[in-house]
Amino acid sequence: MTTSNDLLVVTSSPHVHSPDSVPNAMRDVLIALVPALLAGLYFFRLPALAVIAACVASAYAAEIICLRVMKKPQTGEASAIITGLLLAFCIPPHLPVWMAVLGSVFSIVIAKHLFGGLGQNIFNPALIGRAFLLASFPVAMTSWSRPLDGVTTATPLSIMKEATGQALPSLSELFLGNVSGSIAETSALAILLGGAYLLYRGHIDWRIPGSFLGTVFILMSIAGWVKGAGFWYPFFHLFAGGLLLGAFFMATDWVTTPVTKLGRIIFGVGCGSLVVLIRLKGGYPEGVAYSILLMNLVTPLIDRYTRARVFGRVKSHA
Amino acid sequence: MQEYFIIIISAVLINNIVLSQFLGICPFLGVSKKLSASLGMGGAVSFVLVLAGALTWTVQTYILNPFKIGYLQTIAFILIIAALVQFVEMAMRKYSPPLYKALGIYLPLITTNCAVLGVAIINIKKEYTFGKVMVHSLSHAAGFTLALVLMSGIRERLEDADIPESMRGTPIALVVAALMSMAFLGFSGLI
Amino acid sequence: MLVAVVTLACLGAIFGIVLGFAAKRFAVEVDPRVEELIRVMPGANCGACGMPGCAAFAEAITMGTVKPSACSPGGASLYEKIAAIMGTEVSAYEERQVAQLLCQGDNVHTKMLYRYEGLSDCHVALANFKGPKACKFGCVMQGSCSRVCQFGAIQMGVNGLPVVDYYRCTACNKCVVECPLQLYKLVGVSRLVHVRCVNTEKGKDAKANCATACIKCKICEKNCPEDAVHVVATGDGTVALIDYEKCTNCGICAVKCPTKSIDKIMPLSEEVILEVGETPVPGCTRCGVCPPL
Amino acid sequence: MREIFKLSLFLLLVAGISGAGLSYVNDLTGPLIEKQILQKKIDSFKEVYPQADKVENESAAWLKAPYDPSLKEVNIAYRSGAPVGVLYAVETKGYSGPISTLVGFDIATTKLTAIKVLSQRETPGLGAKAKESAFQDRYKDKNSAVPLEVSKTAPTRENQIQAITASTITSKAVTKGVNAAREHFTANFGKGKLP
Amino acid sequence: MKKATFRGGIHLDGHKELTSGLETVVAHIPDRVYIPLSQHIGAPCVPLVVVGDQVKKGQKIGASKGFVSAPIHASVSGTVVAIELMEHPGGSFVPCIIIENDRKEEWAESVIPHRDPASLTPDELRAIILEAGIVGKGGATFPSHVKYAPVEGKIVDTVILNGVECEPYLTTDHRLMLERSDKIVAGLGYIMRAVGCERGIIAVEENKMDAVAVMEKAAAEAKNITIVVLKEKYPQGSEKQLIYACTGREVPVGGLPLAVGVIVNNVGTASALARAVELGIPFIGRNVTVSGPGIRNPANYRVRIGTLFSELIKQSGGYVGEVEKIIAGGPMMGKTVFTDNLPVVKGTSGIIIFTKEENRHSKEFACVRCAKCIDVCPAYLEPTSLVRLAKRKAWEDAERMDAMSCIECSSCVYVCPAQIPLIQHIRRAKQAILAAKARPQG
Amino acid sequence: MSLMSEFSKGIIKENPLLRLMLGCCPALAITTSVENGLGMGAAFTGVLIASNMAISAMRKIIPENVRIPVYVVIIASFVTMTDQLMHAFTPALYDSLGIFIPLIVVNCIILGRAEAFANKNPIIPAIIDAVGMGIGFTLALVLVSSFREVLGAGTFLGIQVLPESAPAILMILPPGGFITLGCLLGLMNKLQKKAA
Ligand SMILES: Cc1cc2nc3c(=O)[nH]c(=O)nc-3n(C[C@H](O)[C@H](O)[C@H](O)COP(=O)(O)O)c2cc1C
Ligand SMILES: Cc1cc2nc3c(=O)[nH]c(=O)nc-3n(C[C@H](O)[C@H](O)[C@H](O)COP(=O)(O)O)c2cc1C
Ligand SMILES: Cc1cc2nc3c(=O)[nH]c(=O)nc-3n(C[C@H](O)[C@H](O)[C@H](O)COP(=O)(O)O)c2cc1C
Ligand SMILES: Cc1cc2nc3c(=O)[nH]c(=O)nc-3n(C[C@H](O)[C@H](O)[C@H](O)CO)c2cc1C
Ligand code: SF4
Ligand code: SF4
Ligand code: SF4
Ligand code: SF4
Ligand code: FES
Repeated sequence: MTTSNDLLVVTSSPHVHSPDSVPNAMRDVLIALVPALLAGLYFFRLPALAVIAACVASAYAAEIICLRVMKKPQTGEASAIITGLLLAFCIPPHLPVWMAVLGSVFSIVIAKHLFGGLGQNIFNPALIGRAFLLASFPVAMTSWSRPLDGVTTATPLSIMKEATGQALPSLSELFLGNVSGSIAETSALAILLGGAYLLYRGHIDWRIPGSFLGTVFILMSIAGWVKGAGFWYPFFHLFAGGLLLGAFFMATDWVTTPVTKLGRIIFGVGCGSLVVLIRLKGGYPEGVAYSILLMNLVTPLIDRYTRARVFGRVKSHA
Repeated sequence: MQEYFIIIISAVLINNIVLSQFLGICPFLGVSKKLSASLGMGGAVSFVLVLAGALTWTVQTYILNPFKIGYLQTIAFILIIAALVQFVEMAMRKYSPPLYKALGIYLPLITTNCAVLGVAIINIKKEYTFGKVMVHSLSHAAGFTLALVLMSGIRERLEDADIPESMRGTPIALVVAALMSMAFLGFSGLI
Repeated sequence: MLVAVVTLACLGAIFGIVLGFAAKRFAVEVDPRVEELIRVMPGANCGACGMPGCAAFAEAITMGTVKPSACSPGGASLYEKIAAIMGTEVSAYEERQVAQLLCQGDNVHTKMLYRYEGLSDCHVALANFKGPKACKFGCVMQGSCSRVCQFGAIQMGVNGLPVVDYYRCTACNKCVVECPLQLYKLVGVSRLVHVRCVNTEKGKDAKANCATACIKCKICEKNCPEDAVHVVATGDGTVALIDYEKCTNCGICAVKCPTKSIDKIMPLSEEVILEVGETPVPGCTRCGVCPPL
Repeated sequence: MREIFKLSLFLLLVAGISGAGLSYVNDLTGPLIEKQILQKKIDSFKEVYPQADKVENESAAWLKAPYDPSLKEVNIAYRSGAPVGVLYAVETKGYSGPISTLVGFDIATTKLTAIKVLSQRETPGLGAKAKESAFQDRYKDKNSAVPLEVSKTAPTRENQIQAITASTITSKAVTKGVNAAREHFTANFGKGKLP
Repeated sequence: MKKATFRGGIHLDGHKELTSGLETVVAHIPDRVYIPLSQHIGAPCVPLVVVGDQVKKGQKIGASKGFVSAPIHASVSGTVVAIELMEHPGGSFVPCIIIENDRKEEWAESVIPHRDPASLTPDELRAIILEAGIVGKGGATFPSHVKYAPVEGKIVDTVILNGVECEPYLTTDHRLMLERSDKIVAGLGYIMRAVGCERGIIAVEENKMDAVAVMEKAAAEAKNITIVVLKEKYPQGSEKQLIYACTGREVPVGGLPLAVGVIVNNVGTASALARAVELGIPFIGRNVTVSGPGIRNPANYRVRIGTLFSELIKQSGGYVGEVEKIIAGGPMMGKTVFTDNLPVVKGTSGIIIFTKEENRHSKEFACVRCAKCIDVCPAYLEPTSLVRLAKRKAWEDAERMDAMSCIECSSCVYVCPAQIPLIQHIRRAKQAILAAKARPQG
Repeated sequence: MSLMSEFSKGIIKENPLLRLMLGCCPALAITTSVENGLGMGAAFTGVLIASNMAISAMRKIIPENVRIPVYVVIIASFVTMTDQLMHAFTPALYDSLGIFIPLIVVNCIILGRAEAFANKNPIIPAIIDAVGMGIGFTLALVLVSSFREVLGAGTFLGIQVLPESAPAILMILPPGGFITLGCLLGLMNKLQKKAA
């Protein structure tokens, strides 16, 4: 035998594996986030760069330290970077850097590693970070600035909600991202590009963004009709705020969303309904983060009650 | 009608009895390990909460208030609740053994549960009418059950999670509760 | 003042009557000893006693359907406590037992057929040509026993074999049941000499596969001053076996055994023999919540 | 049965004794408590309408259906027997619960004298700032004829109230209550309409 | 036309081009054959010969009284030199009859062609199939006569021949369909006769259109036999999935294809069966693919049962690279063996050699709940949930979640980005569930 | 057991909140400021001492079957008295503790001490036990509330200790309560394991 005096290997089948792996998938998500990153940097310049760098660096550092302290092997995948990046994407560009760092560390330590690390957390870490920051520093977290020149102004959604009389941005401005808001939520175009890449790579299931956005669209169409607002109204809600970012990158996080197909549709519809509820009736102009967190909460129950019928468990035989 | 609606939304979602009023934490932490137990506890608490709401309101309105002995509220209520729980347990065992089997073991835990007394006191504080007392008690019961059921779903999933040794059990449950109540902040400002 | 007194008195009376009825009409006979017993149980709810948990065990004791010694984690000190509660004499002293591993074929002494890269589970490993070792009787070294021991008494050693920590072992029998090769035996802690091989093949075959296998040479048998060790027929062949009743721990057989498949261990410190592994499950506060709920 | 009777009797006894004890303590503290509540009320009235020497709750007379449900009380402030001011207790829904506010008007000038937030459950550090005089003072001396508005930036018009930073909801709630009181005031006590 | 298939499953890189274009070659007949006494599911055989006996080719040398069992036959003529324990590609040690080849190639007297195969009754057909030791060649090695035995109250209306061959690297069935289409069609006819049904289907995946053409030609005469072309997807060859793809019927949990009136056989089984019925020749040889990156000249061989793997490897030019794995069967379902010193048995469809290169994997992570395993599971299970239960030894819960329905296709492991060996945990659970069942109640 | 250990066990080893997980509701609800924590602790300790004393004094005459209702009545009486006294003399504190004063009635610790200790021991040890438990509970409340007040409001007992913009308001909101208690318990577990 030519096997260099080594013993042969005996394992269980299969002996081939798809090239898919956790590090590869995380890398793909990072790639998908690049357009949004570029758009964010273009519109919000240096302050955005500082916040992004701070979030990503502190998230990654927190991850490494957590693993070390808990005496677990370093995993060498990029999920913490995704968390940091996504957190940075959904906070205001002018947030003081120390707050961003705090949020990032909270995400990784409390929302992820206290639960056992990658794959075991219940809540979306990035969104927990955002919710933490919003509840902790509401003043700083609700001070927005205009793209490019950084003048303080309201976001399209708060203009809408509070009817302050300011002019609403046009749909095309919303689509391209030339409006105030979180670092990378403003450009619908960039996010759609990234989302399309993730769908193409098979990392996310169309069911979640589909049912999420579909629900918002339908409910907002009805609301717009009731208000007599015209056909732009649902589109305004689709492109304004963090809806697209949330639907493509956060409601699709594997770890914190249902695993069954029906469950994913329920999840998306739930998120969509909650967003509409909060945007129209709630205390906040925007509700994407909370809606996803609330649905994260229900995910274990959704999974439990939406199990697929096993092949061969046909009704007559059940 | 709208008033009732507001009471319901407020009690279930916004001022959830466990997540934002901090009542009934003990059973929330103690009986949320299994979904089935949560449902049982939720059922038992709902039952007692509504009955106690009705009784305490009656006693307050027709005895304590007319005789101007409002200061006996605490002691009167706790006696009513304790007797009620005992009575319910007894009646249940006699007339519906299956129900007793399902809820019975949770009943004794309820006497020393702040939720029941707390809601009874809030009912009076808010000067609700009888109808509102019923709706209010029922909504809080629903809020309690909701929180408990969500929690147990999560805890069942956490059962095999690789949680740091010293955080297992109650500590992580508290952290989950923290994040839950953070998510519930999203409901604030509703109505 | 009067109103207050009367109201409260009425409430008190009503409560009393309700309670009285409850106590009378629906009285359930609860043996107070059960609760006391539960309090002294180790609280591991390990099931070693064959009951669904400590509470069930306590109840069974009051009904006399089990012997206190069935609870191995509790050990001697528990028997005393039980005896005190039940008002009986501590019956004959029962020695604490520990699990002994019956294989020494680690990855240095035993020939390997292949590199096993499948799941670390002894049952699964056995499905592939009965495990990676050439010896088909010995430990497959995937550590199922170590994972099943609630008390952390089994760790996987450097040479691949599990190592039992006699101080922690509570003789709960879990490993005995778990090991697919039946390589554990519960033996009194005072027993120091053990045959650590269950290979029943002919001496030549056994030796070809493992340097520390029992080769049926009967040297132990010939040298034992107490007639306590014999090569006996088991399964398809024979293997040496110690009669612990007769063995005096002299260890001559261990010295003489050419393959050192008989092993004499150091005695455990005196208090450990008597004082039983009292630590229940790590982190268990004996709150009593887990078994019924 | 005898047993039950005995037990009940014991409980009755204990409960009776404790009832006695309680009512004793109540007799002791009751007046103190009442005095305190009264004092608090008087203090609030003083803050909102300092010139009064007597304040009467005349809600029954003034709150005739239909009226804005935010209005809870109408108190008339007297000075040397003549009505000089109106003090409204209003309650509106804030960010995390009801906010009750006392709003004072001067009959002579028809101006808002002052407001005082009596109770609220808003977020400490945010909405809870409504209790601080920095915010309450923004309402001082406003004209009762024009509806008040909340603005997020420094006010540019006379009828604008600058919101507490990041607490628009609270600010709006307070203002809503003030406006309810203001409407009632202009309708009933406006120029020339003396009680 | 939209081609039929089943729900779930995965797309694999087939690597079939290595051998699919190569004519099947006859393997060297070895000097010694090693014939295991157990080559089928069911009771093992007891030897009918002793050391020193002379045997002829096709002579029955082992048999069992068990109903689910199949006899074994000498694949060469010669002398029985030993009967001893040997490694078996199934992952166990089995007694083997070792025959020294005298190279006379003498047929046994029992091998006589049947004069008029068309007139045989179902009972006679089953008797012939039993005698010839025909077992399924699709992998399960289930004795075929048992499959055809009538069952009270069950009517078979369709026989499906499985020409799917969805495992990567393997091309024996593909080549067989190209080279022996007439035998396959004839075999299908006998099976339909044996079970008394009117509809025959030969299922082929769309990646073997050349075979489809050949088969269609061969079956042109037979009106009640159709060739069904299926989408290419693993594990379409699994019978429950195949039945679903071809007929839309779902075999109930725990049930046999018979429950929905279908019988499935491998195409190779049909050809072997035809040979047995027409010529009286028992199951003494089969086609084997030798392939993989670790072999110099991949090829398809016609092999005598009992030939050692090492002989075929030698004929293929030996190993290349640092060989780490020898797989008996395909890389998705096949078992690794630890030596090449073991015989080809009735169930050996391929020998795949992998080197260090193919045995590299990324690190194992905790489950990231990507649900890819759930999406691909052709049995609609939740592999990740089953694993959670198995890790906790919650066997009853696992059973309630239908762990027993897992067909062990490994699709879930293939796609799992966290590299969790799901199937091994599930197998452990199945083992434990079966063990619990076997234990007497109480 | 000596009186000293009777006293000290409640502070660390059997700390009602941090080791026995009793009385979580008030510990979460009123710990937004150290002042509240102290106030609640004091009220609680007062009730505990009084009820332990009363029950210990009456332990010989309370019939076995109605002992729990009797305890409840006794405890409820003391709670009501405390409630009224606080209303009369510390109105601000009374307002901020809200319904959690009457809820002391259902605090399992008090009933637990009555059952486990007071009805078996003479008055002096019963008082000592109550003082120890009360101080233990108060300390725990102060610990939790210190974290929350400093991090959430930037003050300690009302004195500004962090810059104006720094405090994370979350900490004095409900989630902050849960998270502080959760992490504190985790820490206690860790320390205990180290010690063992
Ligand atoms: C934890 C938390 C507490 C809040 N508390 C209040 C509050 O007490 N009063 C209020 O008006 N808004 C409160 N808010 C709401 C936000 O500050 C909200 O964005 C704001 O009211 C509307 O934004 P703006 O004031 O900048 O227009 C709170 C938000 C959070 C996250
Ligand atoms: C995952 C899986 C894949 C299979 N793939 C094939 C295959 O590609 N070809 C085949 O003939 N049988 C395959 N089988 C076996 C079939 O299920 C079935 O047992 C066989 O076709 C029956 O025919 P036989 O009895 O003639 O072997 C597969 C089984 C499983 C579980
Ligand atoms: C009499 C007889 C002799 C055979 N000799 C050989 C042989 O020498 N070499 C070989 O590879 N296969 C041999 N076979 C096996 C068949 O050729 C082989 O099984 C068939 O071509 C492949 O199709 P099957 O799977 O239907 O059997 C022989 C079969 C029979 C019946
Ligand atoms: C498709 C996809 C989406 C993800 N979305 C998020 C996210 O929204 N927030 C986040 O913190 N991590 C996200 N991650 C990274 C990772 O899954 C997450 O941190 C886990 O929750 C950590 O256990 C995502 C990963 C993938 C593959
Ligand atoms: S002793 Fe048994 S269970 Fe333990 S590792 Fe060895 S074979 Fe496995
Ligand atoms: S499993 Fe039980 S018997 Fe085995 S070593 Fe552990 S404690 Fe001892
Ligand atoms: S669970 Fe079983 S049937 Fe499903 S994909 Fe995995 S191996 Fe295949
Ligand atoms: S494929 Fe792997 S990582 Fe994904 S859900 Fe299944 S087990 Fe988990
Ligand atoms: S302290 Fe509230 S339920 Fe126990």
